Amino acid sequence: MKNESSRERLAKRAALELQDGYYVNLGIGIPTLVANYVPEGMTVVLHSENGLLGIGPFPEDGEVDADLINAGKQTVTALPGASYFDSASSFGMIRGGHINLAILGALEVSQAGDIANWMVPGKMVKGMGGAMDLVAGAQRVVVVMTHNDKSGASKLLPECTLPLTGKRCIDLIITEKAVFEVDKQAQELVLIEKDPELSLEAIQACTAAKYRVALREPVSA
Amino acid sequence: MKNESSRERLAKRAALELQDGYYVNLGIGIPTLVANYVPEGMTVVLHSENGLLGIGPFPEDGEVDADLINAGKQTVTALPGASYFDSASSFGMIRGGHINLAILGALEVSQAGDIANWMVPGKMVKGMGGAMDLVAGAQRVVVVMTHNDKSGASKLLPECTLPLTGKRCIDLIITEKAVFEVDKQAQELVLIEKDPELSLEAIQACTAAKYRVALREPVSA
Amino acid sequence: MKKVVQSAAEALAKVGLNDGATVLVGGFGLCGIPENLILALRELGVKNLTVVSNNAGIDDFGLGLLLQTRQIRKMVSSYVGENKLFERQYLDGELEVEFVPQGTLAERIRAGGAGIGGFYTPTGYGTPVAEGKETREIDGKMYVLEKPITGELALVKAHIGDTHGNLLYRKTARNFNQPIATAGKITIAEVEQLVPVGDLDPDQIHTPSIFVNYLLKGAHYEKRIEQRTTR
Amino acid sequence: MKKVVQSAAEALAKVGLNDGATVLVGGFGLCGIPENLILALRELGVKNLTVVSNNAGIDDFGLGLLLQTRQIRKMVSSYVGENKLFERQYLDGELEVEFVPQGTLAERIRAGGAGIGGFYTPTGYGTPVAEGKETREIDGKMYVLEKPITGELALVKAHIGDTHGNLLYRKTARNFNQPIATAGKITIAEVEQLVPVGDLDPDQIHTPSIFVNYLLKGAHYEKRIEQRTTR
Repeated sequence: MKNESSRERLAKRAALELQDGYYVNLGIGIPTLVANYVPEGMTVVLHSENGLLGIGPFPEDGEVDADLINAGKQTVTALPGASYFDSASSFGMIRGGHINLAILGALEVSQAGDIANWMVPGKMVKGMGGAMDLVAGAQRVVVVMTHNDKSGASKLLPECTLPLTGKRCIDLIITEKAVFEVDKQAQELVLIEKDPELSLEAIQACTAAKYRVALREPVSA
Repeated sequence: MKNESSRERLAKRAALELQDGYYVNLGIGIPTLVANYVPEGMTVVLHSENGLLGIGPFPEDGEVDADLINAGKQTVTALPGASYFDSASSFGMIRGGHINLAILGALEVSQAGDIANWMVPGKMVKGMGGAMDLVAGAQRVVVVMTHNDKSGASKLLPECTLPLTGKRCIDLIITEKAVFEVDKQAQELVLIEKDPELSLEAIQACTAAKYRVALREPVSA
Repeated sequence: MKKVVQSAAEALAKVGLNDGATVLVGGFGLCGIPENLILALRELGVKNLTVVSNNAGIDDFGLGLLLQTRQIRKMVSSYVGENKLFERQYLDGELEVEFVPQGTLAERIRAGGAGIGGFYTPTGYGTPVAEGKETREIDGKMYVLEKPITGELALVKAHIGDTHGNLLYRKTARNFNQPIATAGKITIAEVEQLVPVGDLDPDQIHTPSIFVNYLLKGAHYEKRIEQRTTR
Repeated sequence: MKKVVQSAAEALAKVGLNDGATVLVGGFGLCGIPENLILALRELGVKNLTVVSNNAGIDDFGLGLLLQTRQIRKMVSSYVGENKLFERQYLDGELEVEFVPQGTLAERIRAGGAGIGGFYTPTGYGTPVAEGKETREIDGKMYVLEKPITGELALVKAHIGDTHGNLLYRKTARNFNQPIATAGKITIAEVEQLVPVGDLDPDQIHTPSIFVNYLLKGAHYEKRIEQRTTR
């Protein structure tokens, strides 16, 4: 276990949020890796917002099809039971609350459940793509991100400082150090799991958002 | 010609409003008969708001299919080039202005182009069906109706007295006595054709709406 | 992921529908109606339903069967056609009716399924339909604000379904079934043919499986014709 | 009814597009873009275009080709990706950009094609996207009012078309093409295969012919892949 990369551990932990029969949208980056950890015997249907339900593995070399890509524009395959549809229908699924779970990355998350992940300070804005629709529409939104930015600053904040992607929409935050639920009523986070090698004080020292502690048995990831 | 029924003459006159390549919605009753008078060599695609483009003739006895009906719930057939779609898409076509021409009946039409055709006085209301969408959405709306009601009263009025189906939406009115264009700016009708056997005075006597006379060569119907 | 059930009754039992619920029912006239699910709803006996459906069936078939048993308190429809039972209950004040223009009805249901909070349509402006509703001018044209429709339960009928819940409709039996399948908190589909997952072409699916919670092969299809018309 | 033309250039010549026009272009990244029509637009040389398209192509393919020739004044997109030319023109102030959330973009285009005057979406509430727009609470949830998008011209790419203009898309190349086909004052479709009317199953048509004014078989398809990824 200790040899696993941090990315893989995060993906494994996020995969524990999956349930049989779920329709799930996975963002670019670590969230994409979650697909590798769907438990045996569980059926999870992956949604790609460019118009596909039932994403399969990447194609073999000879299988590559320019007409079959995911939302990250990578060539993919489709599983039995898949369907293709247009972009308006695809986002109808998202906005209409039909996607059970969306897992995506973030630059900042606030203790009220706000998220910022589309405008990187000092960089040219590329656009929000489908992120704003996903955070506003999915039944449950899980953020997977590093706990701190490159300078060591907390990405869990009392208020986001970057322009928002969505307001009061995040349900769970998974970092390499801890897992927090968002208590939207109280507008605070709830620390429910932590890396056993880190003390509560160590978590506190690197977390700017307000949170209460209600540790559960750490879910094995 | 003189042996034709009034219904047939009305349908023939309405058919002169068709153009090659038109997508057309025909209402129940006389408007349905217009389909019989599409000129040779002209392609007109008939739209049925329950989800069909390309209505064909009524089926032969052995061809009847419960899954293939028109908006009047009659069994029909579909022509080569037809397509089926759902009700939301069907009314997207209508409301989005993609139907070139709608031909329908009316109880009353006002000189400003208002139409009333869904609530019959003294009768149980059955509902408006798709009529309100058609008059609001089609590029051009043509009314085909008798000039007067059973009591002899004019159905062309300064203002409709019945609850409206649509406001300022009618472009042309065809009756057995005359044809009127609607000048929506001036909010008056323009008499452009009349039954050659009727004098202008006779038309005036049975027409309550305000109109000016600008007779064109009567289009042969 | 087990969506396939053995009967319409089993599907309804899983839902646990309460009296007073709003149920969306697909079909246009008698074309494409979920015959078996309507019968099961009758068997179940739930009362005071609000039923959203373009039409109300006929006296002895389709939704007319639920009028017979007085299970419907309110209909939301565009046209109720020739249904004597309907007329009597309506005139007696037993049955409430909300008439919605057909395109507005379809769009409200689509909006409900697609998470749209409301939309502006030109349909019905200046008519009784717009009374009490917000109207506004947009780019020189008048519009009426209409709200989305959703329901505790959506019942649809498709021609073919696969075991994941992907649906294909046939000809004009598609009609309201496709938008209604998206607008139920729970959606049950009945099909004439049930095929294994993977049998359907992914390019040709009308209702993706995400919208379908339960599906069943209908025990029997009468597919009655309202206006048999021949050449 | 003659919709079939021999080339993309002939189709554009029939439209008579002016400088400053708004053009809607289908595709997602390089997937399903109307390659031949984009090339013909470049040949035509019209300037100051507003282009509505989810993405902006890459430096040397897709809409990037129209950036090279500085024919685009404004892009309406959800994500512009890695396009250096785009970045330079944007930073130089030559190119205006309106970022629209992908789902809102798709819905605005659909609304444009379906005659909806505006709609309330939860997407973007409380974010920069909602700035200057009407917001309102509907049933306890906050929404933003968004307006429809239409254009003088819509350019789409389908897999198969029949001579009446019915279209079938293939796999994820459908994407924005389907809504965009409905939202042009004039819509031109290019297809990989052109078949006689009657060859397509009416149950399986993605874009009914009513939306298509002209169509052509594309002279050549490169179908470039942006992120070739294999197992």
